[in-house]
Amino acid sequence: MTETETKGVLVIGGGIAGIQAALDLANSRVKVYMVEKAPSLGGRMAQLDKTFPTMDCSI
Amino acid sequence: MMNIETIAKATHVNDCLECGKCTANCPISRFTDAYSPRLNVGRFIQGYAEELLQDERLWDCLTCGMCNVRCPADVKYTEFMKRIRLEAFQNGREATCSHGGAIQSLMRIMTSPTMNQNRLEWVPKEFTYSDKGELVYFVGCLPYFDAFFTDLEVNTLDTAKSVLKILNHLDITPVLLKNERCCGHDLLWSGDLENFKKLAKHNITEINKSGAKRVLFSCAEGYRTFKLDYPGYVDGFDIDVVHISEFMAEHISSNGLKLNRFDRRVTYQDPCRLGRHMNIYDPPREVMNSIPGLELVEMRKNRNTAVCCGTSAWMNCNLTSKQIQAYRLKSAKTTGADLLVTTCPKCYIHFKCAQKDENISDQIGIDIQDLTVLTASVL
Amino acid sequence: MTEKKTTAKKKTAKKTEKQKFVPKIVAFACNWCSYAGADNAGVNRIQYSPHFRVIRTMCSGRVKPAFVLKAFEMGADGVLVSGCHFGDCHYIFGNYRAVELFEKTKKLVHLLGLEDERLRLEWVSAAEGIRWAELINEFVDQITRLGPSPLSENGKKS
Amino acid sequence: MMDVGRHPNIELYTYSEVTHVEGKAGDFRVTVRRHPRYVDEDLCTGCGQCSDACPIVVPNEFDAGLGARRAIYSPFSQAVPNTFVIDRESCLNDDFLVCENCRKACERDAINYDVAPQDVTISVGSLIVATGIDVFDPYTMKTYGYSVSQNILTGLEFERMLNASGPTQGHVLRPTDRRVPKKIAFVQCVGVRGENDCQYCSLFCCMNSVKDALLAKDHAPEIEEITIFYSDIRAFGKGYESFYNRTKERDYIKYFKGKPSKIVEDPASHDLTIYVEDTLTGKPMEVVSDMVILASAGLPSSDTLKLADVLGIELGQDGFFKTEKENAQLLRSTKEGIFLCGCASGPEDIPDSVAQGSGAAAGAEKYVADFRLPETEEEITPIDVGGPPRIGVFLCHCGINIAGVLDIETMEEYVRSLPNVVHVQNDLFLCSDGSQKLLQEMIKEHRLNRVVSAACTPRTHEPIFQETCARIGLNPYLFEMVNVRDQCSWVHSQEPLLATQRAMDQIRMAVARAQWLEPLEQKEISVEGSVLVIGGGPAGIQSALDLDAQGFPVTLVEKEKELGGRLRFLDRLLPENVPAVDLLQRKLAQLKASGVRVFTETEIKEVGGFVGNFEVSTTKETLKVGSIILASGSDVYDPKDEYDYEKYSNVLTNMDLEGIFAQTDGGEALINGTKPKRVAFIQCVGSRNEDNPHCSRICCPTTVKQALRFREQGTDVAVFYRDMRTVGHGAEEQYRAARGVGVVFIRYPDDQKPVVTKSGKGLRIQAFGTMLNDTVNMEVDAVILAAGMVPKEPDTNTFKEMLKVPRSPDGFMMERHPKLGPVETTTDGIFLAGCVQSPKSAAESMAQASAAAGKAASLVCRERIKLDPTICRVNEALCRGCRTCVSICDFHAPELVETSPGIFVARINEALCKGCGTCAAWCPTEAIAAQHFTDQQIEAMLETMLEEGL
Repeated sequence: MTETETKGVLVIGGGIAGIQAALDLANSRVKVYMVEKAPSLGGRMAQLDKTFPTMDCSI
Repeated sequence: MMNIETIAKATHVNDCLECGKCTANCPISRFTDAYSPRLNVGRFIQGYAEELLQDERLWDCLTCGMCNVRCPADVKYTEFMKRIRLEAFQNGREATCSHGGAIQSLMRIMTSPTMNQNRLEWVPKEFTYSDKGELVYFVGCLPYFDAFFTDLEVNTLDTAKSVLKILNHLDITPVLLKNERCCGHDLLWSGDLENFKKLAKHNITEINKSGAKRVLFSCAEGYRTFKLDYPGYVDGFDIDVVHISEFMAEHISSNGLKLNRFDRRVTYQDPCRLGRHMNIYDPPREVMNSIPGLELVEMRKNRNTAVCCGTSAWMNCNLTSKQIQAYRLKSAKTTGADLLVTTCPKCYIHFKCAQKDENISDQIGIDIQDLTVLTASVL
Repeated sequence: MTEKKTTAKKKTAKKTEKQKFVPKIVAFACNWCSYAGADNAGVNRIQYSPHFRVIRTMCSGRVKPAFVLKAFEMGADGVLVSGCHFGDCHYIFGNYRAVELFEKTKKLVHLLGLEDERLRLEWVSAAEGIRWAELINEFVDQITRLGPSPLSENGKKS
Repeated sequence: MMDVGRHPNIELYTYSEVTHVEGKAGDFRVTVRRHPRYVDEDLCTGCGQCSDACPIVVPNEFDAGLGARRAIYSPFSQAVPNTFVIDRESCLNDDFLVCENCRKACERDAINYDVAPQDVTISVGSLIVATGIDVFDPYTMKTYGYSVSQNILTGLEFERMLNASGPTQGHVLRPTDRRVPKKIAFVQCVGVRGENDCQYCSLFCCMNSVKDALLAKDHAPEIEEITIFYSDIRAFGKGYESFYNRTKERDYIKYFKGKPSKIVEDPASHDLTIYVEDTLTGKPMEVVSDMVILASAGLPSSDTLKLADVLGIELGQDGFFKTEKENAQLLRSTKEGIFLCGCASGPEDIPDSVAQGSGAAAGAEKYVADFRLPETEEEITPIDVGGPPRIGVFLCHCGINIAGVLDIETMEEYVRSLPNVVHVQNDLFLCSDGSQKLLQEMIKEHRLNRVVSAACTPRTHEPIFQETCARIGLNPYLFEMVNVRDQCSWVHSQEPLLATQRAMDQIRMAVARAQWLEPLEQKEISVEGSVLVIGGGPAGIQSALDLDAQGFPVTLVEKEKELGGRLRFLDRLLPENVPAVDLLQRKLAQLKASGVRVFTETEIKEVGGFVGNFEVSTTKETLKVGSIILASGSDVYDPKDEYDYEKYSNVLTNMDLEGIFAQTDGGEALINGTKPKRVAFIQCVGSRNEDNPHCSRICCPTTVKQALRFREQGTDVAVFYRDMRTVGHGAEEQYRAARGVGVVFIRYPDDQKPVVTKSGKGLRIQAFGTMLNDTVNMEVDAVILAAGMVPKEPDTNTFKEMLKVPRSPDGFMMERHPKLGPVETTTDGIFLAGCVQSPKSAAESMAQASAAAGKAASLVCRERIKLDPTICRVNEALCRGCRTCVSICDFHAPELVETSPGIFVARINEALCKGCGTCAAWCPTEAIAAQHFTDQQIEAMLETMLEEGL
């Protein structure tokens, strides 16, 4: 299959919501393009220390 | 290299008539067709001894001694197994250890000369004991089993507490050894002679330090090990060894120990080590028969034909073991008894474990109690 | 670095080690939290004691009494079991199972007369590199203070 | 996060932005501008030597400015990609100055200063906007003194401070004196819920402060007092209320209702004085604190406006992206083919963001369903690994990361002496393409049947090495990895000799383990391509429609005669007051036009099977499906005799009132035949109490909506409440509107419920109001009880047993993970949608239903799924059928099977087993082997470690 025949989904933003969307699509065999303005994925959640109520680490 | 001749001489294997009575009565052979005592003897005497050492089934044998009883040629198969295993162990062979080998680790750890156990914390305040005296009560593995088999709810320390209660009731203050070790029974029967000897020496030293002349056992295996194997393998052991059932029977017949009513129908499991190994069949029965109201009913196979509890020395426990246990529990249940009494903590643990199978609980569900616990409850 | 230099260096290392007691510590770390936490300590270059060795398991619930007893039998001076915080387990309740097993092991270790401090169960999350480092330092200190296990040179399988 | 970086189907453009979009749904062409990192992604190993060489130090954005970074940096330790980046704004290298320290420091020549931005055009069928949220900068708020005092932090800054890898290594320190504060104050609602501020509520700040209060004390036990100044504590989500309750039990945490008017710093001591009214006495008071944390509001992401322009979609009044209102679709933007998730359309908490991500994916998938990537697999002849172990050990230098500390030469020499090691080699960067090829050659040349690498962490690199092995036919499970970087050279760099010793020991242990490694085969199971949806309410219908749109066969089963669930009894839906009946009609029409098979009056009798292969017998027919979505809903709490609900016909619930409103057809609502002059609402009926500690989330917004409706017809309204939790898009604005049109809100204390008595034809309500600090008496014509939601019984229990999905402490179905897996369950292939998981509004239910649909789709779109072979297996000859494994496994993987009459042994279902190995630890007879982590493998490590000494 050549590049032009494939159509993917563009996900704008690599925070927790975008990551979830991208992974679900990719796992459904969909081509995903993810655009993130920062140098790394992670978004806000990566900055959190722990999340309640389970106190899981966020990364 | 193993000395085939010495083993043969000591165990009479060359006298084998190849009749197969051993296999016909072997509880293992009954439930799995891959095991035959006759064949093992045959392999040994016909030049395949080395192959026998490599055989995993070697560790299946319960050394229950049923074959010894039946053998017309007086082949001592149990002793034969013990000696073969010593050889196999020397060659780096080992059984599949139950519980991941945790119990074997405990036993080997206890060979340490520098250890200082916390093994007497279970003793209830109201009971008295001493570190010097005439009589040692050898508690054995009970504290460890109690901690290890929590999910089986066996509470093996109840046995130890009961013994102490009985002794105190008789105005006896026994010696409890603070640093008593495992008796070594299981290591010996799984071939680890070196560590067995270490344990034996530690125990002998500890007992000698107490000044006691008599050691009392509430378990069948320790009793056998001290009575037969310590003198056989270790020098300098000269102490009277007695089993609690003998002890209680003696007090009932000669000292007039009276027990209270107990209105239940019970049946009794002869542990291999107490019965076939040591010929103690009557004392436990005497104790039970002296309890007013208690009705003792025998299983079809009893005394020297009693079926083993299915596992020995915490090794090669498997489906076959379970089948043997289920078989024996069914026998107990068919007597119409509602309580199965035994005099060995391992029989107790093994049966309790088998009873975890809910699918057949209607066939094997029966209360189980140690003789000492029963007795202490009717003092 | 030349051949000679390295051997020379190694010898000095051994010499200094002989002078003081160096504990033998086994640390079981679960793959998802504690092992990841140890990685996190690395990424942040947190320095801590090297006197322990790690064994990775998928879950702290995998660490059965036999492993811990084996370690003590073989002469370990301390054993650390570490997993995820409650609610954080990759397998939902694996760490609760670990506690149940650990309680059993702890009782046995106590009966054997080993100091209770030689066996520890701790929770370290994937983000807690500092905690991992502090835990190891603290445990190594604790065991060093206790000295060699009373069983360390004995009881080994022949 | 790492999964995204590694996923073969995801192309990642970080440090990039979307600059142009053209086309329409199904056929968009998007231009992405890639800003140069100046560091080659393929060459950079993330070793950080460049950063160490950089002379420039600037504040680190990731640590909210509390920490520092260099001009060449990686934003945080787990960054994906872990390629470094040069911030050219701060970098010295420009036309005039030349520093080039980093370029010189980089051993791999990955740095190039002359790279221009690059535009890439991609062709997509749909877009998902997940631009997240920015944090309000309180710098401009003079009253709170954030610009004056260093000891005032925002919530996010404090969050970084608490983080062990943050700027203070997790120590709570007062910035001015670096001492642990004794008193900390949290101030809620900073920048929101005010006329001059944003009108919405940021939702997540309350719980964030509650959590941080708890964490702060854990980090610094010296803290004596933490005060939280709040307006309403909005603990609305699943499990939040009980978490909040737990913090109330801590005596050092004080909750104080009131919003400070100003915060002033003492110039000498740097202590902070908070001016606030003591609402108990009505007197102004001053509270002194060492540190203040401002729970700063969430704002639309800074590029929202620009992006809206580029994408051609609308923004709402609040400045966030506007959602599709007509069908209450929270995940759709105003343009077809462009989806919204997370905080893009308004503040959301984490579980909702995660669910929305999945939901948006499900929606977006419709447009690309015909373009799924093929499932390709090459045929590789496996290498024969029989015979004695032949182990190859590969030592990585990782530049100077490992080799700079560890003595590789000594290690190599030592490793050669280990048993069964036939080849040892070291390499500068073992993970580089060239080295991986070399590794393959060495496997062939030396006929290696086990490979051990001593390098970085297996958590990131084991899959890479395993793949390298697998590519030439060496079973990947014969590879073993030793972590001598992250857990050795990096952490023992001060003691290189001891570090080398430790590395050698760990390698020896790995080699010992390697001898026992066994080749494992990945099993495949086929997957049924269809899905069963249980429950025909809004959630169930939405899931079914989403799946149908993607072309999957769906069966929808509803117990009742009619579809629609609670939607049938509702009046208008939040947030946009869409009539429920209209929405339901549209949904039913869509359902009719779709290929979804609908069975009403049908119940589920039995569920068997496992992921990909469920067999479900219903009262109508037996189905084989690949996945099941449970959307069986919840019940409304029945107040029974509470507030004499059953006795008086003018005591109603919110739901009863919905029914009345729905029937008015736009006219006036009558209660008992007359238009009420005045009504009172009582909140938290059957919620937030001892029997049911959770918050039902939807009652506050519903009450506000209904209060507004009453005001339209001139009825006076009073609302007796504890905390107004107007959660959801637009709800806070409605709350303000309600106050604006004269709805009286009376707050009653948690432990003093209002009392309702009969008074003539009407009712008298007596309550203690905290506003006046006195008892309030009110005569009303009707009382409306805000009855919360409870799990539907007995259905929830039936499904718990049938699907083997556990229930949470609140009685609702338990999700896989409260934050990261809100729609998954502990059973693979079974997903949750709507109120069966926890209370939700119809719109929120539908959003979550889309998420469940997305999850189900990614399962059933595959013909076969591979099962991880690192699971547990039973040796049946050793099994005693004791049931221990069955009783401890939370995934229901082991079950007892009767192999011959009366003989039961355990068997582990490979599709259910997750490989934790707990059952292997519990099995009394060693009948269970945890593959790849067997007893022999672990014991071999222990033995070799302790036998040879350290």
